[in-house]
Amino acid sequence: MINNTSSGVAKISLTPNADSHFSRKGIVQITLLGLLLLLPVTAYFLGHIYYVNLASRITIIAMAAVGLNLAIGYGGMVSFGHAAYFGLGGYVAGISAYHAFDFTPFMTWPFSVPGSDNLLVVWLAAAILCGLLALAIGAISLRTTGVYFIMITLAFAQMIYYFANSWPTYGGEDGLPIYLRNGLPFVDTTNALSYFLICFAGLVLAMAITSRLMKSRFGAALTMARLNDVRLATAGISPYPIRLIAFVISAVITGLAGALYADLNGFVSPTMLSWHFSGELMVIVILGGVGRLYGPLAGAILFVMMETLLGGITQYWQLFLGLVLLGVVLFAKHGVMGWLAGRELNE
Amino acid sequence: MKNMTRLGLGLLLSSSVAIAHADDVKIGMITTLSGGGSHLGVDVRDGFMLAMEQSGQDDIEVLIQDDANRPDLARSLANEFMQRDQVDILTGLIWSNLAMAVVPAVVRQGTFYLSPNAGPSDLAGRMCHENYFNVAYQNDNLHGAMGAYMREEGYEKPIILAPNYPAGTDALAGFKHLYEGDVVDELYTQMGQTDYAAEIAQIRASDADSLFFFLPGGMGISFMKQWESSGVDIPIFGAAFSFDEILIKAVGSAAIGARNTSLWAYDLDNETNHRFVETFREAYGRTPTLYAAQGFDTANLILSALEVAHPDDQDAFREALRAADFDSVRGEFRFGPNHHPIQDIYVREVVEGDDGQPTNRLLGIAIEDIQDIYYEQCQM
Amino acid sequence: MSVTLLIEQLLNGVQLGTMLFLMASGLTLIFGVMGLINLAHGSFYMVGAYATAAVTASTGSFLIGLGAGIAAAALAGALVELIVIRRLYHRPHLDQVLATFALILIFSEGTRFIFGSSPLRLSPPSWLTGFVTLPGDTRYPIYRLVLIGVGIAISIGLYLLISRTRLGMRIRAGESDREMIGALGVNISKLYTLVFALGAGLAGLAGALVGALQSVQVGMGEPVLILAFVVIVIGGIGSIKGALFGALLVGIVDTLGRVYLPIFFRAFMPPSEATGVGAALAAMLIYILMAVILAFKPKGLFAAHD
Amino acid sequence: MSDVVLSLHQLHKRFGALQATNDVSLELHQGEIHALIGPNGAGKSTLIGQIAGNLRPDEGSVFLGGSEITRMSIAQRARLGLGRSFQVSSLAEPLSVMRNVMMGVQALQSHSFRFWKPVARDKQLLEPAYEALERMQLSHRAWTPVSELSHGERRQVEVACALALKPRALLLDEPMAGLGPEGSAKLTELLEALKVEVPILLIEHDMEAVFRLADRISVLVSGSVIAQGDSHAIRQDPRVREAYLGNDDA
Repeated sequence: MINNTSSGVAKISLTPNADSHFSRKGIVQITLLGLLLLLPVTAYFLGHIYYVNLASRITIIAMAAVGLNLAIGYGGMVSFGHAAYFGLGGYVAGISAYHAFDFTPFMTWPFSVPGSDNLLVVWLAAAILCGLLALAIGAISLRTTGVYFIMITLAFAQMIYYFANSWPTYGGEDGLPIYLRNGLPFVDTTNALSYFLICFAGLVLAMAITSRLMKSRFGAALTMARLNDVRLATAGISPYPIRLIAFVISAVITGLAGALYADLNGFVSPTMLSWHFSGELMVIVILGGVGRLYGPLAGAILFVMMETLLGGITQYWQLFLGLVLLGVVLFAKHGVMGWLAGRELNE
Repeated sequence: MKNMTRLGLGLLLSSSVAIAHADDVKIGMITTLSGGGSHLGVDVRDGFMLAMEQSGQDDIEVLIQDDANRPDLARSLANEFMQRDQVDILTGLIWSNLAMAVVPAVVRQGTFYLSPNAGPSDLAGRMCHENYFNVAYQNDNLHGAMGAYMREEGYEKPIILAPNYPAGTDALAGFKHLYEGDVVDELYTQMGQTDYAAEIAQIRASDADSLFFFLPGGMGISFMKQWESSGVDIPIFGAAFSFDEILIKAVGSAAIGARNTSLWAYDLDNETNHRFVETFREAYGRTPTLYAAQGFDTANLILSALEVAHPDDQDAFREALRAADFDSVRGEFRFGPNHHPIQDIYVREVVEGDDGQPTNRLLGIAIEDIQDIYYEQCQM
Repeated sequence: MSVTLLIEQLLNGVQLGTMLFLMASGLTLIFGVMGLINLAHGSFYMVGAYATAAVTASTGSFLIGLGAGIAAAALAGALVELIVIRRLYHRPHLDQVLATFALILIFSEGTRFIFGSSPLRLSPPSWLTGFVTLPGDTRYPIYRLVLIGVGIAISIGLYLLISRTRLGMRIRAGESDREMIGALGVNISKLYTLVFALGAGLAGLAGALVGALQSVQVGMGEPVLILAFVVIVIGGIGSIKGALFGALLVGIVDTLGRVYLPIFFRAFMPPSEATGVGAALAAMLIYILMAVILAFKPKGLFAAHD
Repeated sequence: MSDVVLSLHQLHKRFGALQATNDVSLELHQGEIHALIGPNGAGKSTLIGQIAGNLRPDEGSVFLGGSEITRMSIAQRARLGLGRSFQVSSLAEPLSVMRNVMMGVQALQSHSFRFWKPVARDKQLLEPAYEALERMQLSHRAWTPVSELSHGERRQVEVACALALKPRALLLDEPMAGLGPEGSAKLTELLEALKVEVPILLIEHDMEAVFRLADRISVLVSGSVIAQGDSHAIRQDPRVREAYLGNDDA
């Protein structure tokens, strides 16, 4: 690794051994992603639209969990309120489509903002709004640590949940239907396969960004903030802004997933904001393996499949979900990816 | 039908209940079988399956799935039914918000949807559709009927109460529309609220002579129990949603004396209804609720139309549904131009039954031939 | 608004507060002594209510039912501690949240499996129905007064238990130094089981008492659980005094907010809009309160330790 | 007196009734090792807290290289050039030595909000970190996880982390604690070589090391500095003998 020749550091190999792509972990990861892409495409050409939409659902939930994993797994910030961003992203898509459908402006003062049914506009708006919300919530919440952080993020999410629930303009408790899926130029988003591919691209992008981010200086600082924030401060870097930025990025990813989810279902409701959903996202992250790049994907596949298959077999499927979950937490500490691909390396 | 009895006991739900071998007609039922308010879905399902069983048809397959009262899940189940199982007809949704999430997409894709419970105003008005039929009621019907009844009975200063969500505000608006007078006050509670001490105190502090409330499910139970020992002494009125046979048994004596509007009562005097109540009690060991009656009627409407045409022949099948040529447990039944019922609404009073448990007793008709006010906005 | 209405609403707030305290004290004890976040605490509330309803229905006596409810909840607590919870003490909070989230699913669906989906019937005994007339001609339900009384009695009892008894001494020792208490030769696993059962029993008591007032149904514990978390976070996790103060604060703020916010907005808005805005804001009020308190005191008002 | 790098002026800190720091003034000069000693409970930790930034003094001020840092955060002080090691090792265990040391370099270049370029190939980070490790004779362990290091090596990494900041002053909190005679001797040697470049404020229990290394010694008892001087003067000082050496078998 280090071939020290005299005093010249320039010639030294300064990097540790890289992971081989053909390790067990690499094979598992490529298989997961490959199956997620190939199965729906095959299903589509065999005429099984349902399975394409199911794959879109898995992909979107996985993307939301990728966002949460950045906060929990990489940043050590156990957020129990990520449903807030998922729901906000969903509501941006829903409200925008509602106004576009009705030809009414979203607001008239201080300047007029029309609704839009263009996905690019919707995504941009969702990203900005989720980022701002996370900035505000994070700025207050990150002053606390441990259990307090868990609870205050939960409280903020509940606040938004109750707001959406009792604010009548956009359907309140009943939710808001999107009658026509928002569109993109040159792409037929109402086609199940096109929409799946959009979601898939979103997921891959979110994972690529997370991976790249965690290898950068920012990622190094975030890792140190999670492992030992006193060390980080002693090294001259304040943990607070590092965490806050990571929290915001995490929320934006989850929020974009929420926008995709709303358009997939053609519907948004406060359920997307509920603490149950925050809990389920955490479940997915843990099921897959905390702080692993492919963990959220593995967790989402497992979770949605359990929901779909068990839900078809028994009315009490949540009982079995609970038992499986308990088993994973108690006995399989490293999640599905830990079991499939071995323990994560340190670097 | 061993399969069905087991279902009725609620022990196990299998995803597919094959009534028979053939798959000539497939019906998908998405209903709420777990989570809050699941007894509504259970009764719709049981009433529906009872009618299916009695028909003796062996070329109809009914697939049942639980939506757990979650709109997103309901939506994906609907997709599953339409895309994977290729069902001809969908039915079963209990809640308006789930209906709003699912129905517009379903009917637009050419599948028939028959509502056995919810009737949101948009689906009766601007978003009505030729493939959508409501076999239950439009949401305003029961509240409006109670408004009319209370005006008739001479109550001059009602105070009205509902949860702060669209169906709640609609309910109060529906009430006021047919009450046609001023109300003392309108109180809004939170959705899922369990403690009503604050609202009861406000009612006490007002000089109202009567209370009308719309609190479906568990909310109604909590409210009535707390009302009983509050010492407030004015009569209470509501819609059947807070007074079904299962709920009032959970409320107990607190419900006695309350009057409620319903489109059906188990002691309604007609031949079909006698047979329905009797066979339902036999099959499931309990008195049916209005949801079971609606499920039963929905199934019989489908069966009557299937005798005329197969759903693949969309126009003929739609005409057959529109004719509503079946024996309804509520007596007369016909559709308005927007495929919503025009029907009589009855008033019931909660009394102590022979077994000491509270039960509903039919008082009379609150309003005849009620029709929703949204049909004018409907363009099919 | 009249003074009698205000007095009655204050009583309602206190009553809500005392019931929240029963939930919150158990939660905060469990956190203080074992360092565990227990999301499944609401399930014990539900277990207490269901057992009370079932036993009351079969024996006809509310008091026997109540005793059975507390016992069932405490037993459920002890069992859960022995089977699951004790594996979680040294785990990160994340694992605790997840495992207890799983327990909620198991308890809720298990209860539905046994008792069905319909709400169960449970009413206060006949000798506790009716109302009393308070000075100022306020009528107030006897049962709610009894709830306030029980709440006060339990608070005093807990205070005595923790400050005067051997068990209390060990609990205090456990709160300040977990290693130390083991070194002192106290049978720590027994203590933990006992504290957990105590907390569960208190939650069961709250569930049974409130269940008679509201409805006994699956999922009834979850809204209360979230409120109880708000309470202990405001009060400072691990502090019984904080739980008491937080519970009363949340109870009163929530009750008064629901009544007076819509009235307040009517002063400058049309009535239908005002009720909507008022109700929306009232629903968010305690969460806003919590956020504000934590923004200034990140460890709550009576922080014991993290 | 030449080149004061770090100075404390009349620091006071109370915790309730306890006067933990009582009118403490100290100076650390270029090129020296200044040792701070005192019996347990003398208030050393409280004093270090006020220098490093964990605590704020009630009164008094702290200066680093002429600028006042009394109310600055830990990170701000570090960026101004205050390197620090901890009494109990505080490295990120699962990470490699390199990743620990690189953190300081990163802070120095004030580019933590770089989101794209992988650090594993960032020469601007790797080279200075490697240099700091070489100074502590640890470059051969660069990619070893900290959890696999010996106790003594961890101490060296701690100092290397501080050095990566290119500090103006080093604050070392009991670096010898828990080291065997061999490790202790090695670290003593390394520190002696280091002081020429970076002055060191050394808090230490190991008296042998203190008397060998320190150019000046301050003795803290009950929150006050009771004596200051070179090792010879301190050895002779009767107050120190009574308050400290007399009651302590060190």
